[in-house]
Amino acid sequence: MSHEGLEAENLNLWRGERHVLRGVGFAAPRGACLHVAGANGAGKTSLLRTACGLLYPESGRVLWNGRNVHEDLPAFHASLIYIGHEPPLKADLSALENLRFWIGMRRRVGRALLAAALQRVGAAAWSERPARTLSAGQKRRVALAALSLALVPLWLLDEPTTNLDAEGQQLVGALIEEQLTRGGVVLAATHHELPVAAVRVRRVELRLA
Amino acid sequence: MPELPNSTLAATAAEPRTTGATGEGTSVLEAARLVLLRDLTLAFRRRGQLVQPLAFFAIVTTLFPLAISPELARLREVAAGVIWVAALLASLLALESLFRDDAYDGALEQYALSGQPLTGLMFAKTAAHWLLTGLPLALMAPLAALSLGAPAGAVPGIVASIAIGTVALSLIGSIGAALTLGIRRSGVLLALLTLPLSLPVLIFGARASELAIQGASYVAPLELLSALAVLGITLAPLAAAAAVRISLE
Amino acid sequence: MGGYAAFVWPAYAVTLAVALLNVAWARRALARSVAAARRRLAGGGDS
Amino acid sequence: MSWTWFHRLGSPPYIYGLARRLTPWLAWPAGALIVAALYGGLVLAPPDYQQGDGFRIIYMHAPSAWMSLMVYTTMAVAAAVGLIWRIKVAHAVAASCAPIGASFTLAALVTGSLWGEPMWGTWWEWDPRLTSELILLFLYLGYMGLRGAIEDAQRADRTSAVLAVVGVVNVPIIHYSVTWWNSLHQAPSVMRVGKPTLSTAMLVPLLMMLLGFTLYFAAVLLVRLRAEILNRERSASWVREVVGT
Repeated sequence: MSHEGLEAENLNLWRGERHVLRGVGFAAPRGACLHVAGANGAGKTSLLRTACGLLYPESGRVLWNGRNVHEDLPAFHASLIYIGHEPPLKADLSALENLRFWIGMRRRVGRALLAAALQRVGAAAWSERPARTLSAGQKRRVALAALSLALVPLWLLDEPTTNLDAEGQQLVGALIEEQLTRGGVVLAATHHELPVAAVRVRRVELRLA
Repeated sequence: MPELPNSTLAATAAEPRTTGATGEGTSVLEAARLVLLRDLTLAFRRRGQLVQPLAFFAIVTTLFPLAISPELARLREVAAGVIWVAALLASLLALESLFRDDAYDGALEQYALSGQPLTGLMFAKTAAHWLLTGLPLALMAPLAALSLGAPAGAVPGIVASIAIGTVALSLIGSIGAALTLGIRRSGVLLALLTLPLSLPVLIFGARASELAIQGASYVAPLELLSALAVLGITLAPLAAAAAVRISLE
Repeated sequence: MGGYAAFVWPAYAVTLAVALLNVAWARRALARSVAAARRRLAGGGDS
Repeated sequence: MSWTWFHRLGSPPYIYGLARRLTPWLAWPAGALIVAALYGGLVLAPPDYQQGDGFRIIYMHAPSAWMSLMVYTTMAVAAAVGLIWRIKVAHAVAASCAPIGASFTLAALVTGSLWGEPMWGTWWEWDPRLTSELILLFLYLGYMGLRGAIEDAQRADRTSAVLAVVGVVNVPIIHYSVTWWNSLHQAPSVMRVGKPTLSTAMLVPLLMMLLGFTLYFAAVLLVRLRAEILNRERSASWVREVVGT
């Protein structure tokens, strides 16, 4: 059981001349939320992108359920969802179309499920509008709908509460709590506090290089 | 909070691949179809950009009579070459935007992290590019050919050669477009990378069109062209996927 | 050179010049990299 | 089966030291071979019965053309190794190859043209080998252009490596298509001088020249490689020793 979840050992990452991650390690077992904290430019996004296998660390490794994630990236990616600074929405497609595509790449979802997810994040009224016309907070909410539909054990969230109002932030907290209760793992990088019960949160603090 | 027993975990969140076995997960083919449909939908929501390569092709083929001579007999000799160079450049013109929007709005990252083989998705994107540029070019080529003095009997050969040749061009181009991701003002570099690699396609394609205009059998070059397209289909998406992954690093 | 001098000697000159230039470029590249590494080590310290 | 040699080949300090020690052992024989081959080619070898002394251009053209292809292949193999096993030194090798290969491709084009003028009567003939050589030059230029356009060194390495591999797959196809194309358009009226059949006295200097240039390439590559390794190395410990501060 000790290896269930996401672990990282001694990650060192360089971006050009900058040594961004210096021996970073963490353990996020099932049911735990890892809060990646640190100032702007401390490497929070780099850590998240390394954790999901987009970036290759110079040394160190990332383990998912005890296996190096680079051994089988597609399988690892099938069990995670990553939401970066900007949710990947096509400006010319509506919120619904974007969501249908995003989730459709992973699993079949019916209209009812999509509608319910959009309803829950408060997007029912504007789900037919092109993403171009949505505010940053509304785009975030579409991403939250994707989170709730993806049914994957690992969530990697970059600044999940940015641009959201108080109610939206609470929604983030509720979604994370649900994911943890299901036995999922959440990595959230933010310099804000996470709206999640403190007992379930572990912290890793990144310092400026 | 009490932890849930393991069996519940497995049923809900733990193994999406096992749920896939029950028919819920998305197969590569379905994912590729989604990418293809999405690119086509997006293209049709911006019809203005859709006709640009075609207009470019029409203008370039119009320039040659003005630069050489209005005599159809003289134009007929160079018609195959003119059509092919124009098609090559028109296909190149549309390449720059193949991955640009996807890189900008995070879609490439989404593809790379979708758990689907990126190679398959790259193939779907290239297929969309061909449907939006190669196929319309092939359908428009007869007009250009006739205006350059080619006989009507040459039309099937020209259409076939452009249709097959642009498959290979789109595939080669997808590699170039993926390699130049993240480079500012990449247009000239993209041409420098793509055009030398496109040379065999140009040679076989122009030869097939030329034979068609002469009324001879164009089967041999068309077969070579098809061989290039098949080779491209097997190898180019791999290279493009590798380049896209690197661009995300 | 039997009337071919105008072609043979330039061919030799061009190729051997390219060969010598490559040696010079390589040595210059190495000298520059060494200098840059020295500067980095002196300026950057041990950090 | 031991993998230590493989790991050592990926170790920058080891390769740096090896390159430094090996360079003179390659450079001196290369120089000696080339000088001897020059003497053999310019003095000892008899003139060709058809081309007279003009054939002596072969002693410069053939090694240049050989270099252009060999360097590209080396570059692509190194690039593939770097790409697959993520070995930085391999990328350094690929980066070192490009300027050497491009300059010799240019030399092959110029010497080919100088050979063509007395033989064909034109400075440029769309001969399949010269045309392929020209395309190869474009491939080199594209490779160097791509490498230069990407700021991040690691991404430049890996992106250009993909291009090198794609290019090396294409080189035979391009050569075949150009030969095919040329065979269609060959005008029968142009008098073509056949390739000289080389006697032993002509062949030996040529082989010495090819070997000499190969060793020369290895020597220049190793010097450039040291520069590229230093550029890529960030950990100070061993660099401090070799640059002597």
